[in-house]
Amino acid sequence: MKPRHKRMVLILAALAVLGVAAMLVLNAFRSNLVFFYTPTQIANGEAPHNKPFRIGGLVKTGTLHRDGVTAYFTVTDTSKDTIVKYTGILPDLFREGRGVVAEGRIGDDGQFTASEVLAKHDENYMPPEAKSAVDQAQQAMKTLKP
Amino acid sequence: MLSVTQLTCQRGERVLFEGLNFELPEAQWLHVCGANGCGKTSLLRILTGLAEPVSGTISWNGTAIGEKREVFHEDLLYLGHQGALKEELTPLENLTLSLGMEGYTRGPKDVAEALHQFGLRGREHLPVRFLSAGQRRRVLLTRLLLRPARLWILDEPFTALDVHAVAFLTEKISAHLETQGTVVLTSHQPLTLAHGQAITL
Amino acid sequence: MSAFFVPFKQSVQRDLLLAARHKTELITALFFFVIVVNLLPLGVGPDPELLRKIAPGILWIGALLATLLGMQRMFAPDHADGTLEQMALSPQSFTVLVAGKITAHWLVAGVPVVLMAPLLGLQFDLSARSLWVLTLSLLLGTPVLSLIGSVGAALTLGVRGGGVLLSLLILPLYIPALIFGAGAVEADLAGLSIEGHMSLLAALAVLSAFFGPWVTTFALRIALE
Amino acid sequence: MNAPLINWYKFSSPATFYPLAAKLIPWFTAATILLAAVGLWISFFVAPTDAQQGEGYRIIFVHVAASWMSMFIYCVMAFWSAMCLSFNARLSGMMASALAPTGAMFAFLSLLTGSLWGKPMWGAWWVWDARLTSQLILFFLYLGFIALQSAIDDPRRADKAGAILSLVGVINVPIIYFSVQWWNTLHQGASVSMTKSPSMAQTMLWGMLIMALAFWAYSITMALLRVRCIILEREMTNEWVKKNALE
Repeated sequence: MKPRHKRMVLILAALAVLGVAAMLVLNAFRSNLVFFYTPTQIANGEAPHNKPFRIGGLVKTGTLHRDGVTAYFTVTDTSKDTIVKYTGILPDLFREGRGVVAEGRIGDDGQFTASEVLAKHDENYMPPEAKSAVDQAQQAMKTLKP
Repeated sequence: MLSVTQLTCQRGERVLFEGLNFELPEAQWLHVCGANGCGKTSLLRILTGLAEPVSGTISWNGTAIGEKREVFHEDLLYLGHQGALKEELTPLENLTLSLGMEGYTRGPKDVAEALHQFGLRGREHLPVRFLSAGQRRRVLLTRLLLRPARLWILDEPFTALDVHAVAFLTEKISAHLETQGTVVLTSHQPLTLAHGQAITL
Repeated sequence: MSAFFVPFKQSVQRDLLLAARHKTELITALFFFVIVVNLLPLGVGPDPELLRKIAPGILWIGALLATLLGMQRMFAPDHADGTLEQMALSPQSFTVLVAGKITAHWLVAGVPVVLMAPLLGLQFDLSARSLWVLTLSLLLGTPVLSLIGSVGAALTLGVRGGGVLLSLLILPLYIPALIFGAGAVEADLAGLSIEGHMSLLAALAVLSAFFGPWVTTFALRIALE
Repeated sequence: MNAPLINWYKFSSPATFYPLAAKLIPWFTAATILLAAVGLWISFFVAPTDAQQGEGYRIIFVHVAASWMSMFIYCVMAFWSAMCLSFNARLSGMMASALAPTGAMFAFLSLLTGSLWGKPMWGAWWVWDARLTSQLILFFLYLGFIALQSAIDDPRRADKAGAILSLVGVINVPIIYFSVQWWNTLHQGASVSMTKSPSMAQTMLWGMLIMALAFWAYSITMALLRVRCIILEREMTNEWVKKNALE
């Protein structure tokens, strides 16, 4: 084989290898490789059974209530809900309507008992006045819609 | 033909040699002389392409050695300071394996025959760790008989050899020169060979 | 094609013959694997549920350390006695010869670990299915360990403190293989699909199989200068 | 004959680069001080309180800038490494090794400020999500690079070996950057990206960008200072060092 041909073969092989690798990576992204599971995934039975896992979503507004040091709240991804029970101190940023990631397991009673609750905040940073303006605008949009 | 132009070699901060030029035509040999630590081994390693010179070019039959490495290596046989022998293997296994890695297949009979020529009869099946320094050297030099190559680059080939072995090796080198081969070697011994040139670093 | 297979076979055979003359080295890696995996339950207590939970991680870390054990010797003896120089000067492709050496390392250090893993998995009360997943993940993952390790072994060749340095260079690069390998077994234990983890592990294997020997050869040429 | 605008080859020699670096250092030092002063002033006094996180978010001005620089410096290091391997240029290797300690420092700073930020906001010092783990690997890669270079005595071999390592490790940088998009992590997404308008208030954005510029100027200053030391160390025996540099 001439050196020029050899180089061509090598370059083609490298491209083929990269192609196969890219295909495998894309295939991996289609299946579940996640830090946390959403309530919809849990409802579909995609979350692990009898093993701790993380659940993520928004804290549904109006669902947080406390029973002594135990807090109950509903995590939602707007289509499905999961009720979470947690005993301990909630982080500062934990609010209704905000993101949350909780680690725990589903007990025999079908309830998710968390051992750790982490607040997930989004990438938006704005002063309180701007925030209330945005919220008001969103409210206005909602009321305007029939 | 091996030609070298404007070769400069640097080891760490020290310049060993600068602007070295020579041409070595077929059927000729080159004796690289010089005191200890003057860069003889460095020069040989640069000639094989193992080490990179700071500047300068080396070409074999008109082609730079880095350009068609495999073609150059086909013609090259380099024997260095180190034995490249495995202590736990016998001379026969060592040679068969190293030849195999270079793409040459030699039957055990051929290998044993070559070892006998170098005075190692009866040692073919003894692990190398039981051999003396001179015997190990002979095992290494046996490769000269087994592996066809047009350019021999030999670093101190006569070290640890007895009088008979030195005579035999000298004979083999002149036979190689007669068949249009080329030899570059370093040695502290004066050599009685025709058609040679010498450079001192 | 024979330009590839003949020197490759020669190189593998040579290293296997040498390994066969050093039986202790063969056994050391395997013994180390068994000991490390058995030490951890002694450290964390005999709770079967906890052990089942940490089994994938322990078995994978054990395999990883066991293959790392002989990694420095992949090129060091050949470098010390000049064999590596002769390989670099061979008319055959140096890269192919190096690929052969890496394969031999995997056959000597990786394969016994893969074969031993299901047996040790039994100690951790893993199900038959999980044992299969464990073996499969190690079968895909151990070549990656040998291939990435070879780059580190070549870079640290002849460097003082090479062994410790090798682990410092290589262990961070091992993390993806560890995450996806142990992750596959964990996913299976949790009753989930292993496809995602296995795909990523396979992607790592394919990439390192192609580029590993090439980068290693490059590093070896620098070490030989 | 057309003279090129700048003779790049001239500056790729250590002997000419050494005095050039000396001329550049005061400028970049001044830029660092000025930008850092303005950036810190904006971060602490001008930028408004965040609606979600209150005052605690202010660590973003250090955290994001440090994280950006840690990834960016690695890419620059990989670039010089590629130059070192393909053109065998001595100065490229020196640049790569001059950048590594600053990069490692920023990677560490990013991890440190991140965990200081994570505890009050998320409720955890550390989580093993993709973004955090890959940033930790980046820190280890920097350490590995520095350790490898310091263990090899021959500077030419050290440069080349380090170059290979940094080129192997550069695969990690896109993984860090895109991890928040590829996996659903605890770490929030990027506030500033090429494709969409930044999702933060104007003054906050300015504070962050100016801090990033300050860190950038700092990295250049440090790299130049360090590369001058490396040049002196390696070219000790050369005539020009004896004549000009050691006066």
